[in-house]
Order: sequence, then C-alpha cells, then structure tokens
Amino acid sequence: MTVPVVGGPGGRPPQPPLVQLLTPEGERVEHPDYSIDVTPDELRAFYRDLVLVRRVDAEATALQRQGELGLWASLLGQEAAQVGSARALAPQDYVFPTYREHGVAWCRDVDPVTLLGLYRGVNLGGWDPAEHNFHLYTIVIGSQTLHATGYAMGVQRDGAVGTGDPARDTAVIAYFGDGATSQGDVNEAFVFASVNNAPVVFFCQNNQWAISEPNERQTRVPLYQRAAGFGFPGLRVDGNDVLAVHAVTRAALDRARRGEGPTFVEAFTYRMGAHTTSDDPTRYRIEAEVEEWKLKDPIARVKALLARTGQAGEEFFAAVEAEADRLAEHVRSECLAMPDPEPVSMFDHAYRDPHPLVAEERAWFAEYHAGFEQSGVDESGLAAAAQAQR
Amino acid sequence: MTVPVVGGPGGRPPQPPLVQLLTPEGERVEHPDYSIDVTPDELRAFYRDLVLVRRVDAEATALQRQGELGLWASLLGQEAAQVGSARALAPQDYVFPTYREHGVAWCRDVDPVTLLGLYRGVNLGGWDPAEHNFHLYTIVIGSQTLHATGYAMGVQRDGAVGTGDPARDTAVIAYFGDGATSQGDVNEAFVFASVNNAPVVFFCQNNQWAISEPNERQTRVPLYQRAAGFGFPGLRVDGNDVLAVHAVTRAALDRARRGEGPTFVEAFTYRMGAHTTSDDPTRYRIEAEVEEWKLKDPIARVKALLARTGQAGEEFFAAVEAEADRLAEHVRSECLAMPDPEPVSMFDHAYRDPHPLVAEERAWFAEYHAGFEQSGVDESGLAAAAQAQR
Amino acid sequence: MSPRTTTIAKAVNEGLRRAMEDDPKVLVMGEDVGRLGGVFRVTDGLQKDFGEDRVIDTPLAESGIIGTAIGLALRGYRPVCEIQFDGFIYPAYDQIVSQLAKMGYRSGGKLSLPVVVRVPYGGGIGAVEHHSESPEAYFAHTAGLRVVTCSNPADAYFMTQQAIRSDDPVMVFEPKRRYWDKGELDPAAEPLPLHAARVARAGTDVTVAAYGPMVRTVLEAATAAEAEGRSLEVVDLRSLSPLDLDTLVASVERTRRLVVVHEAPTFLGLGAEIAARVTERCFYHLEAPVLRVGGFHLPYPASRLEEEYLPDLDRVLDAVDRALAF
Amino acid sequence: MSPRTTTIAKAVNEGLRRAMEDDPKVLVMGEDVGRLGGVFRVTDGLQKDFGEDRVIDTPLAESGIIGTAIGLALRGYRPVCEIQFDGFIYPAYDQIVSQLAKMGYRSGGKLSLPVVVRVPYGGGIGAVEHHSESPEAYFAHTAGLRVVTCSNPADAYFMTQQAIRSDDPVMVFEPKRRYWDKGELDPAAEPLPLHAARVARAGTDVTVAAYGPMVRTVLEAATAAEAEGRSLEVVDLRSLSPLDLDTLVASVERTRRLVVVHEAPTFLGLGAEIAARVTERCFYHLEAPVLRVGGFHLPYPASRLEEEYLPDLDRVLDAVDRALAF
Ligand SMILES: Cc1ncc(C[n+]2csc(CCOP(=O)(O)OP(=O)(O)O)c2C)c(N)n1
Ligand SMILES: Cc1ncc(C[n+]2csc(CCOP(=O)(O)OP(=O)(O)O)c2C)c(N)n1
Ligand SMILES: [Mg+2]
Ligand SMILES: [Mg+2]
Repeated sequence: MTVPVVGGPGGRPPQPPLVQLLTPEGERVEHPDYSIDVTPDELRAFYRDLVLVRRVDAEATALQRQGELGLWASLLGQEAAQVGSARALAPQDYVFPTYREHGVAWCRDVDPVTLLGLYRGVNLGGWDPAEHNFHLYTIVIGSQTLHATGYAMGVQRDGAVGTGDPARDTAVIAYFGDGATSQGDVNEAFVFASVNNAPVVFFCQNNQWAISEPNERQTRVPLYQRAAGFGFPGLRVDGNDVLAVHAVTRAALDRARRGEGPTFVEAFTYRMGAHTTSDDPTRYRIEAEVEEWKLKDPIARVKALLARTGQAGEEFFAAVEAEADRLAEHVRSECLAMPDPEPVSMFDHAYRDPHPLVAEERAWFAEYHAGFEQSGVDESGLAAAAQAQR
Repeated sequence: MTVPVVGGPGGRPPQPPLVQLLTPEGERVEHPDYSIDVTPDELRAFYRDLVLVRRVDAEATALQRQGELGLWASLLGQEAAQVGSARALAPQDYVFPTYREHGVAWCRDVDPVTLLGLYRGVNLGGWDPAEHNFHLYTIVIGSQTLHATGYAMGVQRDGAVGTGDPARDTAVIAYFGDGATSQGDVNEAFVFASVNNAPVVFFCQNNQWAISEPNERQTRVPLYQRAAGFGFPGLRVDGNDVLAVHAVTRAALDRARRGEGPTFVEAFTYRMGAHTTSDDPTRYRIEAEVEEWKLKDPIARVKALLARTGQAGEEFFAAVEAEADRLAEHVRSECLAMPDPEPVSMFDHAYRDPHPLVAEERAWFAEYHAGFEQSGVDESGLAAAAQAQR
Repeated sequence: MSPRTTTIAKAVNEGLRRAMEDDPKVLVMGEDVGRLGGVFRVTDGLQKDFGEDRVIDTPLAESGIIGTAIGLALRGYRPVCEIQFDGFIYPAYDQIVSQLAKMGYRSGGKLSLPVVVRVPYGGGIGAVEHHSESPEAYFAHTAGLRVVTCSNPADAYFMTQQAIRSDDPVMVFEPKRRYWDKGELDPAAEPLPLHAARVARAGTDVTVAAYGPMVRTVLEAATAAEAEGRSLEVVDLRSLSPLDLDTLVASVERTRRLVVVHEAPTFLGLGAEIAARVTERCFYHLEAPVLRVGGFHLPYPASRLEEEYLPDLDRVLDAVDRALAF
Repeated sequence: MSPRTTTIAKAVNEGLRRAMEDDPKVLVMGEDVGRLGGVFRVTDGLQKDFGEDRVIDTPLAESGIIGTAIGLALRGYRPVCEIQFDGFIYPAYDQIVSQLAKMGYRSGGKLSLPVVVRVPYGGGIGAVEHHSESPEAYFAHTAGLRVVTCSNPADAYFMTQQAIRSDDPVMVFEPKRRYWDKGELDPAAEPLPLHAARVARAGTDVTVAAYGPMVRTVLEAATAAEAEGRSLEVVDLRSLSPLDLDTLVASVERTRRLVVVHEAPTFLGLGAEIAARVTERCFYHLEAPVLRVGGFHLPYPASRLEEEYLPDLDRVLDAVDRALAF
C-alpha cells in the first residue's frame, strides 16, 4: 500500500507516498509492486535481528558512557532500514557502509565486538572486508558511494551481472545518510553509476537529521526524486518497516544483478538518539518530534504482528531477550578485554611495499621507546612531572 | 511550439521536445509558454550580435593559427545560445562564464580584445568584472556555478530580489557545458541554490561534446531533467534559436528576480569547431554529424527570417558585414599591439596586503634581472649558448 | 571590556561576535554552526543574535561552502567558513587552491577575496579517523593564501578579527585540543600583527619553535628542561604563511640551535621550510642542524596510539638533547 | 624488442600497453583517454586494442575517477587514472588523500589499493591557467602515497610499469613539456628500482638535484658550467616519496655543496625537505647551505611570464655560483 505520511512537526511540508507493508500498528498491508511472502520463520528471524542489533547498540552506548569507547554512533530507530535491506543481500553482494551500519554488519556476520575497535580507538576498522563482503566503515561523508560504484563497475567487468546464475550475479549496495546527498561525491557516483549502468543500489537512510541540520537544509524535495534526474529509478520506503525495506531492496538488488542498473532507495526513518555520543540533540530539536517517531518504532510493529497473528509467543520473545542479554555480555566482556595496540605497530601497513622513511622512523621509535622501558621511566613520566611543577 | 528533435547520428536515442520559436528554415513558430514579441529593430540587433561575435571568434581563431594566441576556444555554433541569453540580462545582473562565453562577453560590453589577453598569455583575465558585471573566465570545469550561487545568496542578503523594482531586482547566471554537469561542484551548486532559493539561472550549453566525449559519457537522460530532482525547474531550448533562448532565459531570470529561485536552462546546441585550437575533432567524431548541424545554423535562420519578412535587406546585411570587418580589424590590430607584461609585474597582486616572502622574492628577482640587463646579456643567452653546444 | 580569563574556544567566539558587530558584511557559515553553535560550540549564540542570514547552516558539502563563500565575497561579503574538522577540508581543496587562492591574482588585483576558513585541527582528543589531522602545510605551500594558527585565548580573539579584516583569504587553524585551555584576554590590548611570531619564553641554549597545539607542549618542555639546567627559548610562530623569519633568525643567532615542533608529519611539514630557510640565513651561526620533531610518515593512527604518535614533552627534550650534542 | 630512440610520451604509452598485456586486470581510465587517446596522445591506440571496458572514457569528474578507481581496485583491478592536467587534480584531492592514501592503513593491511594516478605536470608549454602547475609536494607530504616522476623515455617506460605493479597507490608525475623529448629505450634493460635516484652526470664541485622537467635544464646548466670550469654532479631524484636520500648524501659528501631545483614554488616544495634532511645528515660536510631554485611564491603566472617564473639554466648557475661563494 502506498500511504501518504506526514513528516515530523516543525512545519515540514506534507511528505509524498512511501512503500509500506507493515503499519506502525503492526498491520500487514499490501503493495501492488512490492508484495512479499514472509514465512513465520522469516518474520521471527527479522524480529530477532532487530532486537539483537538494538541491544548491541545499547550496550555500545553504555560502554561509551563508561569510558570504554571514545565514541559511538547509535543506530537507534534505524534497525529496520538496516536489517531489512541487509537481509536482501546475497552472499556474493558487496556492502559499502557509513559509520552507523551496525545492523548491516550484523547481517554480514561481522562480530559486533569487531565494530567497537574503531570506536574504542584500538584500530581504524578491524574486520576483513573480503571475509564478509562488507567494506570498512567510511567516515568522510559520501566517499564510499564512489567506491561502491567502482566496485560495481568491476563486477560488470567480471561478467558477474545478467548471467541468470543466482550464485554469480552480484550487486553492490552503498549506504549513506540524508546529509550525504549534498556532497559532490554522491552525485558523481550517481553519474558514474548511471552512465555505466552499474549494478549498485544507493541506499539512503533518511533519518531526518545530519547532526543538527534537518532535511530542509539539504533539499527542498524528497530525496528519492534525485535519482530520476540522473536517469535511474528512485523510491521512498517506510524505513521503519522491515518488510517493506526488505521487499524494496530485494527488488533493487535483483534489478542490479539482472544488469538493469542502479536504483536509489530512500528509507524514510528517524534518528532516535543523538548523532553520536558527543552530540546533544536537545540543543536543536524538539522532544515532540522524537515522541511522534516512537509511535513508529520498527521493532514494536513486528512484535505486534507476531503476537497478534500467533506466529510467536512469550516464550519466543523471552528467548530472544535472553539471547540479546548474552550477546550484550559478549560485547561488553570482549570490549573490555580488547588490548591496546603495541605502540610500534602503528608503523605497520602504511605501505605494503617497503618504504625507507617509514622503516627509518620505525627504527628510531623502537630505539627511543626501548630507552624509556630500559630506564624504567614511564614515557609520560617527564610530562607528568612537568605538569606537577606548574 | 514544442518540437521533437532528433540528435546527431551515431545511434543516439530520440531527443525530447525543446522550446523553439524560430525553425532552422527561419520560420517563426509559437510556443504556449514562451511567446515573445520581437520588433524589427530587436531582430536586426540580434542578427548583428550574432554576426559580430562569430566574426570576432573567427578572427581569434586566425590569430591563434598565426601564433598570436597560445590557444582559442571557439564558440562557433553557439552564438545564439550566448547572445539570446545574454541579451535577456539586466544591467545589474551578474554573469559567471566559462572560457567560451565570448558572445556573452560581447553583450556585456567587454571589448573582445580584452578577452584575448588570457589566450595570448599576457594576463589571466584582463577585464574588470565589476565594470561589466561579468566575472572572469573560469577554466576549472564547474567551479563557477558555486560562485554564482554564492553571489546570488549575497543578492538575497542585499534585499535585491522580489522588490518589484526592475532596476533593483537582480539575477545571476552561471554558464557551463554539458560535461560540467558531471562535476560534484555543479551538483552542489544545485543543492545550495535550491535550499536557499537563490536567484540564479543555471545555463548549460549542451554542445554535445566535452572535448572528445559525447553526451552519452556524462548522462543517459537529457540534462535539463537533472534539475527536478534538486527541486527546481529545468527545460530544454533550441540553443541555435536566438529567440527561443532569449524568451526562455528572460523568463528564468525574471523568475529569479521575483524571488522564485533557480532554473536550469539546457540550450541544446552544437560545437561546430574543435574543442579548442589544440584539439583535432576528426579523431573522434564523424563529419556527417557536423554537416547535419550546419543545417541548423543559428545565424542563417535569423537572416532568412529578416529577409523573407522584409525586416532587413541587402544594405543592412552589407552594413553588418562591414562592421564585422572593422571589428575584426580592431581585434587583430589591438591584439598585435598587446604588449608583453613586464617580468617583475608577475609579483603583483598575489596578495593585496603586504607579504614579506613575495616582497623578498620580488627584490631578488629585480636585482637578478637588472644584472642581466646591465651586463647586456640577454637572459636566455647562456641557455642558447648551451643548446648550441649540444 | 576588561581583561579576564577565558578559553580559546570562547575567545574565537568573542572574536567572531566582535567582527560581526563591527561589520554587517561579516557572515559565518558551515555545517552545524547555527542552531547547534558548532560541534565545538565556537559559534554558540551567534545565530540567535545575528540571524539565519548571517549565520548559515549550510548543506553538508565543503566544496559548496567555500565555493559559495567565494561568490558571497565577490558580492561584497566577508564570509567566515567553518570546516568541521581538519580531515573534512579536502573536498573543498579545489575551491581553496584553484579559486580562493588564485582569483585575486587572476584578476590582476581587481578582485578581493576576504574569506576566512576556520579549521579546528590537530590530534590528542581521542577521536576517530579524520578528526585529528594537521593539514596546514598543504595550504602554506599554496601561494595566494595566508595561514595562521593561535595557541592562546588572546591570539584567538585578535587573530580571528585580523583574519576577517584582511582582504586576502586567510586559513585559520585552531588547535582543537586546546580549545578549553584558559588564558588571559584583554580586549583593549594592542595585538601583535597577524603575521608576527612571538618569543613565548626567553632562553639561551636552544630555540624551540612551535605553533598551535604544540606551543603548550613546548612550554612544558622548557619548564622541565629548566629543572635540568637547560634554557630553552620558545618561539610561537603564530603565522605559517608568511613566516616571520626575522624573529626566528634573531633567536637562533642568539641560541645557535633550533628545534622545530609540529604535529603534522615531518616530511614536508613546516619544519622542512623553516629548517631550509633558517639554515640558509644562519649558516655560520648554527652549531647543529635544525632538528625537527613531528608526526611520523603515517596516516594518523588509531587514537589509542596517538600519544605515541604525537610529539610530546619527552620527544621535544630528546631533540633538544640531540641538538645540544652536536 | 630492441633498443631504440623514442619520446617520453610514446614510452609511457608503451609502458601502459605492456602492463595491459601482462595483466588483464590493468585498466586505463580518465577524461578523453579512449577514442581521442588523451589530450597528449599518451593513451593513443589503447582503447582500440584493449576495448572500452579496459580503457574507459570517464565522465568529467576527477573525484569520480579516483573514487571509482578505488572501488575497482577493491574488486581486484589495477586502474591507471589519467588526470588531464596538473591543475585539475584538486577536485580528486579528498579521494586521494583521505581514501586512496589511507585505506590500506585503515584496513590494517587487509586491503591493497594498487591504483596509479598519472599527472602530466609542470609549465613551459605556453598554456592557460591551471595547465602548468607542479603540485607534487601536496602528495609527497601525504603518507600512504608513493610519488615518482620521470625525466627520460627509459624511465617513463619502466617506471610506468613498476608503478602499476606496486601494491601501493602511486602518483606518477609526467613532465609534460618534455613529452616529446627523445631518448634511448632498451626494453630489455634492467631498470633501476622505482624509488632509486640516479646520478645523471658525475661532477665534483656542486651537486645539483632535480627531477622531472628540470633534469634536462640542469644537465644543460652542467654543460654550460663545464665551459666555465665548474664541474656539476647532477642527481635525477626520480622518486619524491620516498626520497632516495642515500644516493644524494653520497654525492653531497663528495661535492660538499647542494642545489635543489624544481618548478614548484620553493616554499614547502621538495627542496625544503631535501635541504632539511641533507643538512641533518651532512652537517659537517656542507661548505654551504643547501640552496634552492624553484618557482616563486605566486600562482602560476600568465604564460608570457613563465620563462621568467620558471627556473632556467641561468638561475641554476646563479645558485651554483652562490653555493660556491660560501
Ligand atoms: C566530508 C565530511 N564532512 C563533515 C563530516 C562531519 N559529519 C559527520 S556525520 C555528519 C552528518 C551526516 O549526516 P547524514 O549523512 O544524514 O548521516 P547520519 O549521521 O544522519 O546517519 C557530519 C557533518 C564528515 N564526516 N565528513
Ligand atoms: C576540473 C577540470 N577537469 C578537466 C578540465 C579539462 N577540460 C577543459 S574543457 C573540458 C571539457 C568541457 O566540456 P563541457 O563542459 O561540455 O564544455 P565545452 O568545452 O564543451 O563548452 C575538459 C575536460 C578542466 N578544465 N577542468
Ligand atoms: Mg541523517
Ligand atoms: Mg560541451
């Protein structure tokens, strides 16, 4: 069903229709273009994913508050957009995330603990992208959309589109935010993808905010409309409806795999929390907006459907909660156990081939550092002494 | 009238309708949205502009061939797009050109000789932008679209839009090519202009080519469609029809001045010559395409209309030719008389406030240079001697 | 306004406010600078007091910010752009290097581009990638730009205003990890010229030149060195382009030794230029080669490594020892 | 293939062709590189022989070129990007500096980015603005990149292939005004390592280090100097990051004097780093400070001024005289 949805308060204009298959109240509705059959198993699996990623996210937020992470970018409210889309991916598909795609990472079997390394500051991205077909988090807004497009051009050159072989045909998905649509890079990605008919899905989580700036500072028309002007389809989906997101993304990925080119999916959702743990949203947005979006919670509606239709009962819900508890405990204990990197390791991997300057600096550092260790002086000893003197 | 036009050969898809008021055969046709009254005086003035700028262009091309210019970027074929749009400008409007807008410069009363300085290499842009409300030529593709947008934001802050005072309300126009639409900057300009509702007209001369790359390498849909996705109107006009270009641009400028925001105008035209005098188009495009566009010549159709309707006769045409000859002669003689800059003048104007490093380098250079002059040795003397030795 | 203690962040804020009061053409623009007051709160309260037309929350596009600022400058405005973090300045690099820096020259002096670009820079705040870089050399190598950086509230206050008053484009690098450092500010004082260096501490044995966030580190090193009987003269460069070489040379002629300290990678960092120039001018005075203490030739590492990556008191003293050993 | 005389432009073309034959993953991409063969014809004939999938005429967007090349590299390709002219590399600066240079490090070594960026650079061709710049220092200051430049056909041929074979991103600066200079190329010869400098002419009085387009100028200066009884040793640096300091230091230890020559502005140009490092390593050997001959601190001027702007034989000899006068 295509329902008109009105945006948050704050005087925003009425919003255009968006694809929805599950209402905030948990009612299944139909859509002519995106009908979908969901087995009870599948629905329960979605529910489990949603709950688990939310719990991971909450645990990470707590760890940050306790000083175990330097920063955390919460996905709260965006679970359905991430799980629904990521569960539409085939194993061979490739994902280019932003810094907030913890739910997508989950679906790509990246241990959530691994995600924390970056936010704890022990590495810059700890997982092996090739192992999960899940690229590293990209922090510079929009950059990864070009990487995704180039990767998709590589897929084309490998003959891995349009063969009809479901294990071979490959799509690429690039995640980005509403703010990112203003970046030149994202629009260049649209140009390159369109001209090359590259098998890439541009998945925009429009969570209404780019830090403190509302959508109105980035665009005066709905973002999904951007695509048409570049020559490929765009559409808006209820980003808090895991089923609709799933159906829409699956169709877009299938289209890409068939060799029919890019699609722009705007998942209309809401950032329920702060931009990151460094941010204070009370400075720029009103609580009423958040309250309104609470009524559209992506998990509550799946639970309501499961419960009302008898596809799951208390036992199931309790089991998922218990699993979430275990997962959170795993995340917490592994995070605390995460060792700091060896100082000299910072010289690794700036280059793959030998590099005399780095080698020279590494040698100097190793010797310098060893000097401190030999003399038994903590390297910050002098600094502390000096500060004490002041 | 909105007529469907088919692009060049080479298997391009059929092209969408475009606004046309004067057919290649010189027939006046009507358009529901862009009707225009053109007095005989006005029509003759258009004709004169077209002929004169073409002649200036031809003279500059000749000067380049004779070694008097390092380079020239010919506007051949694009006269109507430039004259038609520029003649719609009010004195207070501001223009941001590329390196090819010699016809626009003409309409802004920039002496064509002044344009040659840059191509001769005696300066980097010799005119005073403020005197003509015509910015310097911009060579980095697309950059100037952001400058135009910012300038238009300044116009808004000055309260010089939407007052209803025709001498006060101000529009800005940014010229750019089809290739430029791929640049991030141009798309960012669309974002900034749209969000700010800035009084700027984006005037794209789609001359079908970006050096050797045809439109298909930049887009798979007509370029004017790009605008809608950014939230403002776009339309395509027959770029070889000076009347249609004039009507369409005037409407867009008026819209901007009224405070209704940006418009994208795609002037569908053709680069009849090489990209620049350094280019050899026979390497990448077929002669038949050029031949086809010859039939759509922007000047011939105005002449045909003038002649057929008796608005001008041989005497007028001859007078314009004579004026063109005089103008060409002016351009030629002034170009040849253009002095090389004083060497030490290169240290001027890198900064406006004093700068010790530049001052030091200038002093060193002045002394060093004086040394050569005193010793009577041509500065390149040693170099020549050395080369002779080899 | 009377002398008082304030922070660098607050002093920049006051400098901006003062400049906006003095000249209605001064604008502030950038991501989140308006309602939020910037992620470091440096523009806090400005939108409330000067309105949305003068304090502009821009779209998320750095090239667009600088490009439109150029256009605004051409229309007679004096935009002050905030780049949210050092590592996000590169999308604007083309507009800065090819347009902002060159347009005045291109015009033969007919155009002025009084645009200020404020960049919170440097490491030491435990941030994720791209939030701790020191890209100043990329701009100092670019003719047409001026590059300055402050190390204390008074400089922050005055340099902000001086940069805004300059008819040239000025890049102002703000030491983000020192934003909350306190210091004296007397708004009635006579400020140093924008491009003058300053002897921040007099000494006799070795000159140590630094700028921005490293000035405090070097001053601490000087204190520590004093305890060991070595007298360091500390020069706060303040301006990176142009360099105030005279102040530096005068110091080196006294001390005969120079160590340059910055967070940016040593290779082609400001220390390289300073070493080359000072050596040329002080060839017969120098008892030791100019030594440099800087970042390693690595991308900025994960934050748990930054203490090891960044020059600190001990590395400064190590270089001082090496300079004295020549 | 037997030894023969060819030009730098043709040698790059042959190097590319050879690399594409050797490895089907090698791609060439950029503006006008396909049908036209590039504005300098360096990629002439490649699209005809290797097809549009391997020789790609890209949209007019430099950030897009580098950004998609990164994606292609992640998929296992080895893209060679052409930036049409030096002055048009800045729109791609963010992708180069924040992604291409850093992604391998970010991944802890799990990812390789074997991307080559070819940049025709330098002045002396009478061109309009942005077509004559020497931006190499901006990249040499960037950890994670390798930066090389050739001065003759043999180097052009081999360095192109070595750059493509490297698993690190490599910026290859090609001296555009020397594209048509002729020289010997023996494809069967054993090339120098990519990052080795080369003594291009032995001498005893002063070492003159240069790279790219200035090597020929400096060799001509050496010939002229010989006539006046001065013996210059000419070092062709070839690699700018990393620098082959050992070769340079060995030379300076013999000659005790060093002049560095490049077209790029002196301020924070490669000469600064070389001066700083060589002085540190050769402090007791140097009879004179390292002198630098470079562009002035100006945007590249109008072409009728470029002969005065660019270092030439006379300016090199002037610096040599000054070095000898110490
Ligand atoms: C090029 C660049 N500029 C600025 C930033 C700082 N920054 C980080 S997140 C963010 C807002 C992003 O908004 P959006 O794209 O909507 O994504 P969201 O965070 O809402 O998921 C900004 C400005 C950045 N990371 N990269
Ligand atoms: C950023 C940038 N990249 C590359 C170039 C080199 N270049 C000059 S003109 C041109 C093609 C421009 O095509 P288009 O925008 O269609 O304008 P036209 O020349 O056809 O008028 C190119 C690639 C440039 N000037 N700037
Ligand atoms: Mg957002
Ligand atoms: Mg064109």
